[in-house]
Amino acid sequence: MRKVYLDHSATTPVDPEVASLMMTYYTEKYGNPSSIHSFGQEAKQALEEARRQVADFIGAKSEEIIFTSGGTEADNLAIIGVTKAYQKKGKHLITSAVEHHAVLETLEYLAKNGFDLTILPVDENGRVSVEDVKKAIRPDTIFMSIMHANNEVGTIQPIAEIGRIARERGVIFHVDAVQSLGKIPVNVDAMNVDMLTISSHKIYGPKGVGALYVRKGIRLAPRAHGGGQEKKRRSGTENTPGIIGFGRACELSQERMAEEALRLEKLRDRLLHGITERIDHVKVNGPRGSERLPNNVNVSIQFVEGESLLLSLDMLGIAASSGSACTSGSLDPSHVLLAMGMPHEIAHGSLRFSLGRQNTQEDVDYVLDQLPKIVERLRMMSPLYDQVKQRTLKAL
Amino acid sequence: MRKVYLDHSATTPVDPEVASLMMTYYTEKYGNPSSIHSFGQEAKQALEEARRQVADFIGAKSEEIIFTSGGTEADNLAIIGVTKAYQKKGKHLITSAVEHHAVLETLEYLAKNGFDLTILPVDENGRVSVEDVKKAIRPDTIFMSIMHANNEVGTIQPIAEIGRIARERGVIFHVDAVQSLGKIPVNVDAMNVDMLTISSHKIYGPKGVGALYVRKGIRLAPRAHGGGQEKKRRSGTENTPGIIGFGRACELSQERMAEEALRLEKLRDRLLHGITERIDHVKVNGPRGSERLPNNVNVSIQFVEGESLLLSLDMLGIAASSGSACTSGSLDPSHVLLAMGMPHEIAHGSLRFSLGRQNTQEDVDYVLDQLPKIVERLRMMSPLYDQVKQRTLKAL
Amino acid sequence: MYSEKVMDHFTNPRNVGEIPDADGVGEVGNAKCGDIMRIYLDIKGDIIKDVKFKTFGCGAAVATSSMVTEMVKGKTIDEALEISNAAVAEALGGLPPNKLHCSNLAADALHAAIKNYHEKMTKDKG
Amino acid sequence: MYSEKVMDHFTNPRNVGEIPDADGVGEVGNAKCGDIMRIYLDIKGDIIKDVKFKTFGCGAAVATSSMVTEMVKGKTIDEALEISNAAVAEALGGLPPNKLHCSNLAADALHAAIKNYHEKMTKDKG
Ligand SMILES: Cc1ncc(COP(=O)(O)O)c(C=O)c1O
Ligand SMILES: Cc1ncc(COP(=O)(O)O)c(C=O)c1O
Repeated sequence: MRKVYLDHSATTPVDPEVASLMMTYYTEKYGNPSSIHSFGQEAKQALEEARRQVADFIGAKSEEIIFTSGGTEADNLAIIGVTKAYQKKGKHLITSAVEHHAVLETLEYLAKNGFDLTILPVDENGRVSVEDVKKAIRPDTIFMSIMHANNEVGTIQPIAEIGRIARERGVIFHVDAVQSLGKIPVNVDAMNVDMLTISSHKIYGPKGVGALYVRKGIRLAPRAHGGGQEKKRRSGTENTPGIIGFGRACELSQERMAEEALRLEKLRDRLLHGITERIDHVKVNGPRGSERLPNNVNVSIQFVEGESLLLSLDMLGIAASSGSACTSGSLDPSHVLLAMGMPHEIAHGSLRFSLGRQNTQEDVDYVLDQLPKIVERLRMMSPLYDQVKQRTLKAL
Repeated sequence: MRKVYLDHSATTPVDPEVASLMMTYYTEKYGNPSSIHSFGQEAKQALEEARRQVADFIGAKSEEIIFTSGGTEADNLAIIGVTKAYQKKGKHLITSAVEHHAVLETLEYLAKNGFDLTILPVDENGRVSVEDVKKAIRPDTIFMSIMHANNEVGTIQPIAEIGRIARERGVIFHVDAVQSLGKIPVNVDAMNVDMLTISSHKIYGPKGVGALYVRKGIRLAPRAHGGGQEKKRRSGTENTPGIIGFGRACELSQERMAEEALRLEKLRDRLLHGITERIDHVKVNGPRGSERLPNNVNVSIQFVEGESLLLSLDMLGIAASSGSACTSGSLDPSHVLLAMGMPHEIAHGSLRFSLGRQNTQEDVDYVLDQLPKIVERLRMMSPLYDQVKQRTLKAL
Repeated sequence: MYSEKVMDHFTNPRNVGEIPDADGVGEVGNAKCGDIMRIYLDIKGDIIKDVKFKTFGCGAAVATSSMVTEMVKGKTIDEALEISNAAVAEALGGLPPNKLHCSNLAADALHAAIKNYHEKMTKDKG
Repeated sequence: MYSEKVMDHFTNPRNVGEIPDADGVGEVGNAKCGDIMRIYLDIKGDIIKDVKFKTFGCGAAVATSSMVTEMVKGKTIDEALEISNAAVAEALGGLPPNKLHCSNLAADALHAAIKNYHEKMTKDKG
């Protein structure tokens, strides 16, 4: 069966070159970087080289990079580490309604423990308003976290502007750039960012590795206590092979990004237009054009449910994802789609295709060939579609 | 040059079979286990198989295993997660003076934040006394953490007995079994343990992976907030290839342990006796025989300093480790050796050799051949050795 | 995630469709929750002669709908009333834990259809 | 960790040993801290004719001891007094940050030896 992986925002395959580099560090150069013998020093050197590669990719200095076990840990460390270090200065925190759970849940945990949290709304395209940011900042605001690009609908936020305001008002600004890294330029200086989260497995590096950028001068209370690795900011034996893989993945992404983004943008638009042309009662979620990640397609297909779509696609070898509540086992569909003002019943039928390096135009055309048939079959089964045909239910 | 790696307690190479299994999950079966398509489900299945393998190895149930990024994170999660969940019951915690920093520093962090910590002493062999444990438990004691085997001197603690007392007195009992796993039997029921930390990179699995066993019924406050992975107890995209590698490494360890332990014990004793026979003014640290890990050799060589020994050994291809302060850049040598009552000046000259799968008798004999020459050279340079010869300094 | 049996019923659902002028129609769930199941019954005497369904929902919702129609065809009304959501899930070889609540309502839809049949009967008589 | 130059001085330390009846002997550090450096001077007129050392300590301690003896041989006492610990570290191509404090005391040992020489001189004269 043809296999078309269109879930690169969930995770990516490891680049073969990256994987074979990692193998060397698993089986031959396996020293612990804290050891002073040659095995250890060889690993230590490679680790520091990887730190430089990661730092380079985001325009940071090596010593501003803390390696973690992934984006989730980096988000948690940024939020909890900084609020603990600065809690005497104030208790007010700001974020947006469309953040990843790693940010939202961590902030909500703090909100239950003595902090005061403002969650900014977004417009129908998922964008935060710079005006809202200005209004939300109070004298006791110490920290703000706004993501660079959204993982579900691909909306790119006006980070540089928000960062400028944060800096003017003395608010520490954290950005989750897990989804934007490798797709659009990420530069901590140009973006006026104090802290930045990135994750390796979204850019063809290994799972279980991420990094937090912390601008020099920002204090951070460590969360992992122990051997004092990562300059005492994150204890635990370093995942050297993983980190080295992440470093090389950054380098490869940096080389390929400009060209690849153009290629993906074309595929994205072909898929988006193809779907809206071939299927009726479809809504495109998120902005069009350059305000959207080049690899993200997100649509709501009315009168069918997301998980059913996913399962049907999967049987044809197509891997996608959905903002359906059924996927997660909760009752509410995607908090992102709801924050964008989409009614529950339509949000349930949303589909995300996220393109990546291996995808070709044939892949896109295969989806455009199969998806309409699937939707037709599911709609025939759907009691809601009847009603549309009988015009008792409003359609898009 | 001959390469003799004798630092397996710091980290091990990944078993080639484990590494090649991981490769498959990096480059082919790379799905995110939270995804419902086949890529995701295939990863999910392998993840759950690994959980079973890990659980089996320590006599636990699959659902009692939480995967983490390593031993340090597991220790931190155990200590902070459980004390947070049970803090209303009491504030008193117990540990020993020879714990790994991941345990000691975490508990000391709590001691600075409202908890009350008792640190139990050890005897000259590094053993905790069961009587001391009994005496230390108070009505408000909620948690105790005692390691199974020490990473520096290989001392095995009387865990089952301590666990029995903890259970009788209603104290939650955590054990760091990072160094014992794969070397001596580890069984959570036989050991009367409530929580247990293990780490993959010490048993020929990948770095950056560990697990915390939490007995059913024990409450744990999560530390990583986000996507709700690991049954909401540890959020973050799972490091599937790493976890799968850990699972297989557990299985391989389980198969080989009994035989390998006997083999290593012989090498250990050959090395220990060889050193004490060939070099004077040497002290063996830690117990002999079955109360010591089968792969650990630890000696203090008087009148020479540990790092100099390590560097000299390294130039001959021999990788070892030391409890010297100079290695860590602090002024105090190993807290373990000091807790065992060793004077600073002798602790500085300590050396640890930790044996592993690749080591042979030839390796041991090579060390026995080279080490005396190194010691002689360094002693010739040492102002302390003069004094011994002139009998103005006391020697062992 | 799903058993083979669930996937079979999802891929080839039995008895999809409507019964015009059905003797009983039952619907449960709502679009807001992401699951709607509607069941149509054709009843002769005490016997369920024919049954059809339409479902908007996830894999489990479709499969349980299909399964309940298979289980009930040819049965008496009393027998049909004894079919529980749990029994449907069991007939499918089990469902993932997070699907046991919101997506496992097919028996409820069946019972609603039977109730509707009784109400119609009473009205007709009354 | 260490530069090549450090490793060279550690592996082949220059001027190891003692000078019997030295004109000046200086010792710094103690075994408790893990570093002891002892320097012996042979002084003719104002000139350091010969110098030897004995050191107990880490790689940096040995290498800085060796380096300082090289730097000082043939120099006048005044020139020797100008050699600082930092200059020794620099001559070695730098040291790891955590070695700059406790293990970089060779110049201090040298200065202690010169002080000891001066003391002896004063005593002889007095
Ligand atoms: C925007 C965003 N932030 C954070 C994360 C979490 O990163 P990780 O999967 O490395 O834990 C993800 C991915 O799941 C993400 O898309
Ligand atoms: C006894 C003990 N506990 C905990 C750890 C920490 O585990 P990890 O290296 O996986 O962070 C180690 C190893 O360094 C150890 O030896």
